[in-house]
Amino acid sequence: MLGKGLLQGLAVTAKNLVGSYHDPARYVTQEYPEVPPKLPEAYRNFPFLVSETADDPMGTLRCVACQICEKECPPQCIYIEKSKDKKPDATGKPQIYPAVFAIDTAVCMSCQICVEVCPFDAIKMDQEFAIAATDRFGGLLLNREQLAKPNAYYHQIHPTEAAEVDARLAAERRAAEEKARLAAAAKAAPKAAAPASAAMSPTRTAPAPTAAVPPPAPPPSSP
Amino acid sequence: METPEALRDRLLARFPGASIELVPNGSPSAQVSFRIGPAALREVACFLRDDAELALDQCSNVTGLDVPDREVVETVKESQPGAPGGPPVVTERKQTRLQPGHLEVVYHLYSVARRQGPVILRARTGNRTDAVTLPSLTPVWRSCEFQEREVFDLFGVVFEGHPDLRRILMWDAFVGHPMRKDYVEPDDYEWEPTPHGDVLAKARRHYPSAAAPGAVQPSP
Amino acid sequence: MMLPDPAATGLARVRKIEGDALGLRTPAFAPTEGAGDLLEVSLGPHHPSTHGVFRMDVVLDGERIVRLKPVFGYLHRNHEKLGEATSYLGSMPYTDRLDYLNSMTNNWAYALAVEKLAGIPVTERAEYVRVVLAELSRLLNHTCLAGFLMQDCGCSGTPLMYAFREREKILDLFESLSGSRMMCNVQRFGGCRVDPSAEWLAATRRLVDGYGAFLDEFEALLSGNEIVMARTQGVGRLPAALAVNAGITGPMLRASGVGHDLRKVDGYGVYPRFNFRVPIGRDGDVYDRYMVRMLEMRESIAILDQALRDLPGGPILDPKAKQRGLRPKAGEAYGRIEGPKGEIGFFLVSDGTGNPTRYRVRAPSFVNLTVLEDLCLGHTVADAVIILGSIDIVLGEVDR
Amino acid sequence: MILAVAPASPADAWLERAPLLLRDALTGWLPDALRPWVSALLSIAVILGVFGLLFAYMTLAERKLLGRMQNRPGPNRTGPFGLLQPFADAIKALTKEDIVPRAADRVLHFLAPVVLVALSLLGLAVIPFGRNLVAVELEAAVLYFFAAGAATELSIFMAGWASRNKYSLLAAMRALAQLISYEVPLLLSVVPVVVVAGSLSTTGIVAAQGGWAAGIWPHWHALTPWGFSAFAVFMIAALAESNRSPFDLPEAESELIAGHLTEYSGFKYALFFMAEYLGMAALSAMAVTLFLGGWQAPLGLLEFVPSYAWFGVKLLLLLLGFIWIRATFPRLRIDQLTRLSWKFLVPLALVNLLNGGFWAATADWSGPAAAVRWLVSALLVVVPFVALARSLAAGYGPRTYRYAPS
Amino acid sequence: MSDAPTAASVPGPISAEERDELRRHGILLTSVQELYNWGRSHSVWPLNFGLACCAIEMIAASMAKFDIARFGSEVFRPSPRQADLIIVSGTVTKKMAPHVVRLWNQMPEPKYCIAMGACAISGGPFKQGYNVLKGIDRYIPVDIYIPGCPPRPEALLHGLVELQEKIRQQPLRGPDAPRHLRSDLPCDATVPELGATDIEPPFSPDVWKPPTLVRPDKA
Repeated sequence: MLGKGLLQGLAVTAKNLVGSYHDPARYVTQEYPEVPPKLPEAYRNFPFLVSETADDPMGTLRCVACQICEKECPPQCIYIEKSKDKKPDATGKPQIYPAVFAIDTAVCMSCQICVEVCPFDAIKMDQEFAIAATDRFGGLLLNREQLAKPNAYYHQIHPTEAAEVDARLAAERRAAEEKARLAAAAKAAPKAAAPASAAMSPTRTAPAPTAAVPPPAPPPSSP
Repeated sequence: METPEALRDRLLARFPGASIELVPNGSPSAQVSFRIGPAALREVACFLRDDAELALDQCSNVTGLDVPDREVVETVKESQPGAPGGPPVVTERKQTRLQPGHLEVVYHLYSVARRQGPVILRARTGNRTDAVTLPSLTPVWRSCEFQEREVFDLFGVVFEGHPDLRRILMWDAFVGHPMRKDYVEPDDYEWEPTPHGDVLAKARRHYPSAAAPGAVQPSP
Repeated sequence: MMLPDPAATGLARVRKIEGDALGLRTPAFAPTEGAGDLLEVSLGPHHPSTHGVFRMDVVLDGERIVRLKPVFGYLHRNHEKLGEATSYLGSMPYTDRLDYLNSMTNNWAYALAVEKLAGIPVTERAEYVRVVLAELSRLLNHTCLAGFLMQDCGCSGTPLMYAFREREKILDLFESLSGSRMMCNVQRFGGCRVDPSAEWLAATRRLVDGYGAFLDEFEALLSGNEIVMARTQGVGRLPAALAVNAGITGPMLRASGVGHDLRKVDGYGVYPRFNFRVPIGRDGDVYDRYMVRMLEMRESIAILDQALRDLPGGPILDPKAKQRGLRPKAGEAYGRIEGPKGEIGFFLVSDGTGNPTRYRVRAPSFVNLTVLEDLCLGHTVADAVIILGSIDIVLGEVDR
Repeated sequence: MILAVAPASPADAWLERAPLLLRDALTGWLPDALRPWVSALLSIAVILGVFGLLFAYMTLAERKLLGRMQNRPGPNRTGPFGLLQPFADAIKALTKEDIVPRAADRVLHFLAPVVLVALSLLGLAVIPFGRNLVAVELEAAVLYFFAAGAATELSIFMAGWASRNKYSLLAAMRALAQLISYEVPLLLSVVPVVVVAGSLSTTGIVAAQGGWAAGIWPHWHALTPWGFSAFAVFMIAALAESNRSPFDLPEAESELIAGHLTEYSGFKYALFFMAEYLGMAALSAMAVTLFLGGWQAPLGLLEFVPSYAWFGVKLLLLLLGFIWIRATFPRLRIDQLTRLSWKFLVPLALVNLLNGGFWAATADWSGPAAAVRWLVSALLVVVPFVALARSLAAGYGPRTYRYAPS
Repeated sequence: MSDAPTAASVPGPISAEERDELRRHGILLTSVQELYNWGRSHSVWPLNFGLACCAIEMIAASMAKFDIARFGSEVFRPSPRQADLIIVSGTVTKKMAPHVVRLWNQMPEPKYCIAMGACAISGGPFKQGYNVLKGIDRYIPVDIYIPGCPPRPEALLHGLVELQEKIRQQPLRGPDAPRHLRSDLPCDATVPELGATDIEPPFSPDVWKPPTLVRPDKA
């Protein structure tokens, strides 16, 4: 009968009108500025650079300026200049570091390929999205200082992934130390007097936190 | 469906004068294609569509390909009569030859009725400048209409018999065919914070004073 | 409340396109006898119902369309040229931005083409995950399409709101899996980048279980609505023969009564293992195109049910499969899948280097627009808007 | 409540007489010659104020209710609960740059919204908002109302024509078609009311609907078979006359950008917006007057509530109906719109004329004859409705779908 | 817009004393300013205008989950004449650029522009393309840039809140006055034309002032 479909439709909207007052499934609004969105752990927006500590971010960047991400970045929004000198990294090995590391967030397409290709776990995806700016060049081009965020922040936003990364890095470091110890032992073997290589190298106190115990969450560094 | 070789033989038998050759495909996909001379292209296409066994009633995809001119270095052996009675003197000489490029159009045909395919047709233009005309297959398959227009727009292949051959993606006043390999983009570079590669080269052209414009901060 | 057949309205067929082998092109209509001046109107590129920056140059006799020329290219962002300048892996995130509602299926089609080109096998688990993601994407696409179509019919946002309410649920799943709502960038050559967790699968199961109820409500709101039926039935009829010849694929082809679905025809991935049906329409009008999509969603739910049930364990990505610095042997491959909008294909030509020398996207909505003029002639502006809506275009894919 | 003890006649209640008392208090000190003038001005001011506010909050209510039907809250941050949203919009609209296209007809372009608002307001003069609350007492009030209302579509045509925009022009043509099509059923649906009530005056028609059958069933016209049919036709035509969804063809956003409004900005656009709501309110007020008993209470027991409150409640309910319909339905096409009018509403209204005549002629049937009277009247509604609906819906309907053989 | 207005065309900036004087005499000025800014900041009606991927997120922002209506901005007007805000949401191609600028010119003052997403800001991932405009700010003055590809709907809401804040902070007189109250600024943006290979002019010098290059080590 003419009108049945119309009445059915009216019933649906009426049901939703009434439901919006008592049924959460029919009132789905999240009032954004007051209620922050529940971002899933995997959420990614723009990359940031992982530094080991919050105190000295520039000194403890994991990035060694290998420029793989710069080359692989599909929209070419990363710019890196290698340093002329070397600085000791987390394991004490002297490494080149990025003298300039800039990401143009006005170009970045958040594809995460830089993260995938980075062999040093030095670049990860941030979750900060409320970064509207009134100035394109001043506000959206992020330099090394703005990009660096401590490992603890990484643990805060991607706990599972960060734990895996730390475990892997720790294992790699242990393996490297083991290898170095064996090499040293092999070298030291002829000199029988050498003491047990217990005091390996006092400089190599890995600052990386263990996987099991995430560090206390510091306030996220402001972008 | 019959093998490509069988199909080629059948086509050759049906169109004796036509140039039809099988183009091998080196990749694991093993999708071989047929290169058809432009003269017979339309007839072959009609045959493929109307043949009861093949019934290739749908042309799914039309693509242009640009094979640019290439400089080929080849070694030429020249023998000159040497000393009388002796062996001829053979001199080897390297010469570069310009191998003219061409444009190619690739058609992927499928049969909806018989659920088979693809049969891939290719047609080649004479060169990349003046002899760029190919017969249009739009009268055979309507699906070619926009795709051939696109090939015309971006590659510059002129399709004869196309009902409405105009630019489709670029604007009408546009000059040039952007998908060709030698297309030079308009130089609209102004300022780029993270230049490298080609962009860096452009940046250097624009800002000769800055020897290597790196990731710079705008001046306050 | 149906428009009479255009032939009966005094609009005579006047022109036959030369060289039209099958005579399938609908000829232009002449204006009615004694009609006044014709009105040329350019619908778009900024128009609420062109689904982006699409333009239709129409010539009107009163409100009746006498001629219609689609104008493309307002979103031509050089996808193919960029693809030829980018590595195989680097093009993956670009494919997200083709049909930006369905990054999942775009990813899959591209991955499939590269896998064909380089001969990379896909892990079993990844095949199932691909099916799950693609069918979720199909649900998302068809739901949004129905909402947009009803918006074009003149609804004040309600169906679109309901559609987007459900879309958000699917996007939450996508986001918690891939990290992004729309640009998922999930597929890799030989598998997927991410492995769904048990919680994710459980959440998906909950969504799938509840989706039928949403469809019921949505259909109660619209499918039986007399105004919807009057507006859409008999409008934009597409005969099957023309549809096949014009390269129409996807739900639009099926609405014309051709049961052609690449999931059945090509049987790519693990689709042959699932039990599902292919709904087909009879008239090929806007209502059929709408209803075929509604029915397809129910089949998608069935596929999701089975895929989630049978999802095997094992690696999601073959660690040996090369991603970065992939250099396939010289050759070419065309890979296609049944995207929500139709056959989405990638044609790749490799010359043995790290970039494809030709990177071509066969975009379903671009080819489906071929018949736009044929469908619209003799109808009114209001019909043209919903006909365009029922074709389901996304400009990112049309213009690339 | 003070009025819990009902006075002898509800008309004497203090609250009921409050508006009149207020008027007398304000004008009592004036010389007799001035008094009617000032009180007329007062009524104009009150109507402008009340309906201005009603317009402001109708827009807000529409946005909020639409929001609720769409699972969201709607405007809620401008002032408490978003209550100041209409005023923010008003400030914005009034201070916005006014653009007149170079090609436009400047005079008509300016006149169209002004005329539209003025005409929408004119109709309100003859609506009895309560007992003894009518700005102008006219013998032929109904005629006057529809004469003023008919001119609104003309100003839409003016707007569309003057803009020199193709979309506006199409909208203007649609507006004309709509005007001609829907004036007819609108007027035809009123005729039986006039016949039954025996009056062209709005107060007379309201008075005719007073009282209750068996003390509970009000004598409202909408509660009789012929009246219900006329009411339905009237409301559908009113939807079309006020260009509301699903008949918002002149302003069809998805087809004609904004139709006749495409070239209007700033306060002129706001005037159109206002006119749409005022027109809607005027037509609803007329519907309340003609079919829903005007200011009459639905039950004798409820007579202690002042009459203007009842009028307000009924008016608001009808307006809510407009919003509800807008939230649900898609838009018709122009040929379907005219067909709905000529092939469905007009025949229905014509049959209803007969029905109304029958009802008027059988006013004195009582007892079992009354049941026959109701039955005949109901049949005179149902039979044509079924027949016309069937012919209107011929050719479309739900379909069954097949699946491809695999 | 840091360049000072010329003294001839507009009254110069109000000095502190003058402002005090004005405050003393006319609370009206500040209250009118506040009322005006309050009104227009709470009634920002966007143009119903989408370009690409970001447009879907813009639509999503107006849908139930995010509900831009809460800010009074759900009234997406299809006609530029009634819109206050253009959200450039997506890639602006060269073919489209003239239309976008014309839409901007068709909007009545006061009007605002949000560049939503990487493409609108700079061309984004597609900026190396031959048909892609490298940022809409070459022709239109942009008020708020929202980076992201695409930005989440919340990011758009954040941008809208920032815009409202910016509007509220605008003094009605002086060098920081909004564009529409300053007679020294051009009232129409330059509409580019489609040329043989590129759009001309490639940018509008009134609006687009690229930064000068300063090497970090020499700065």
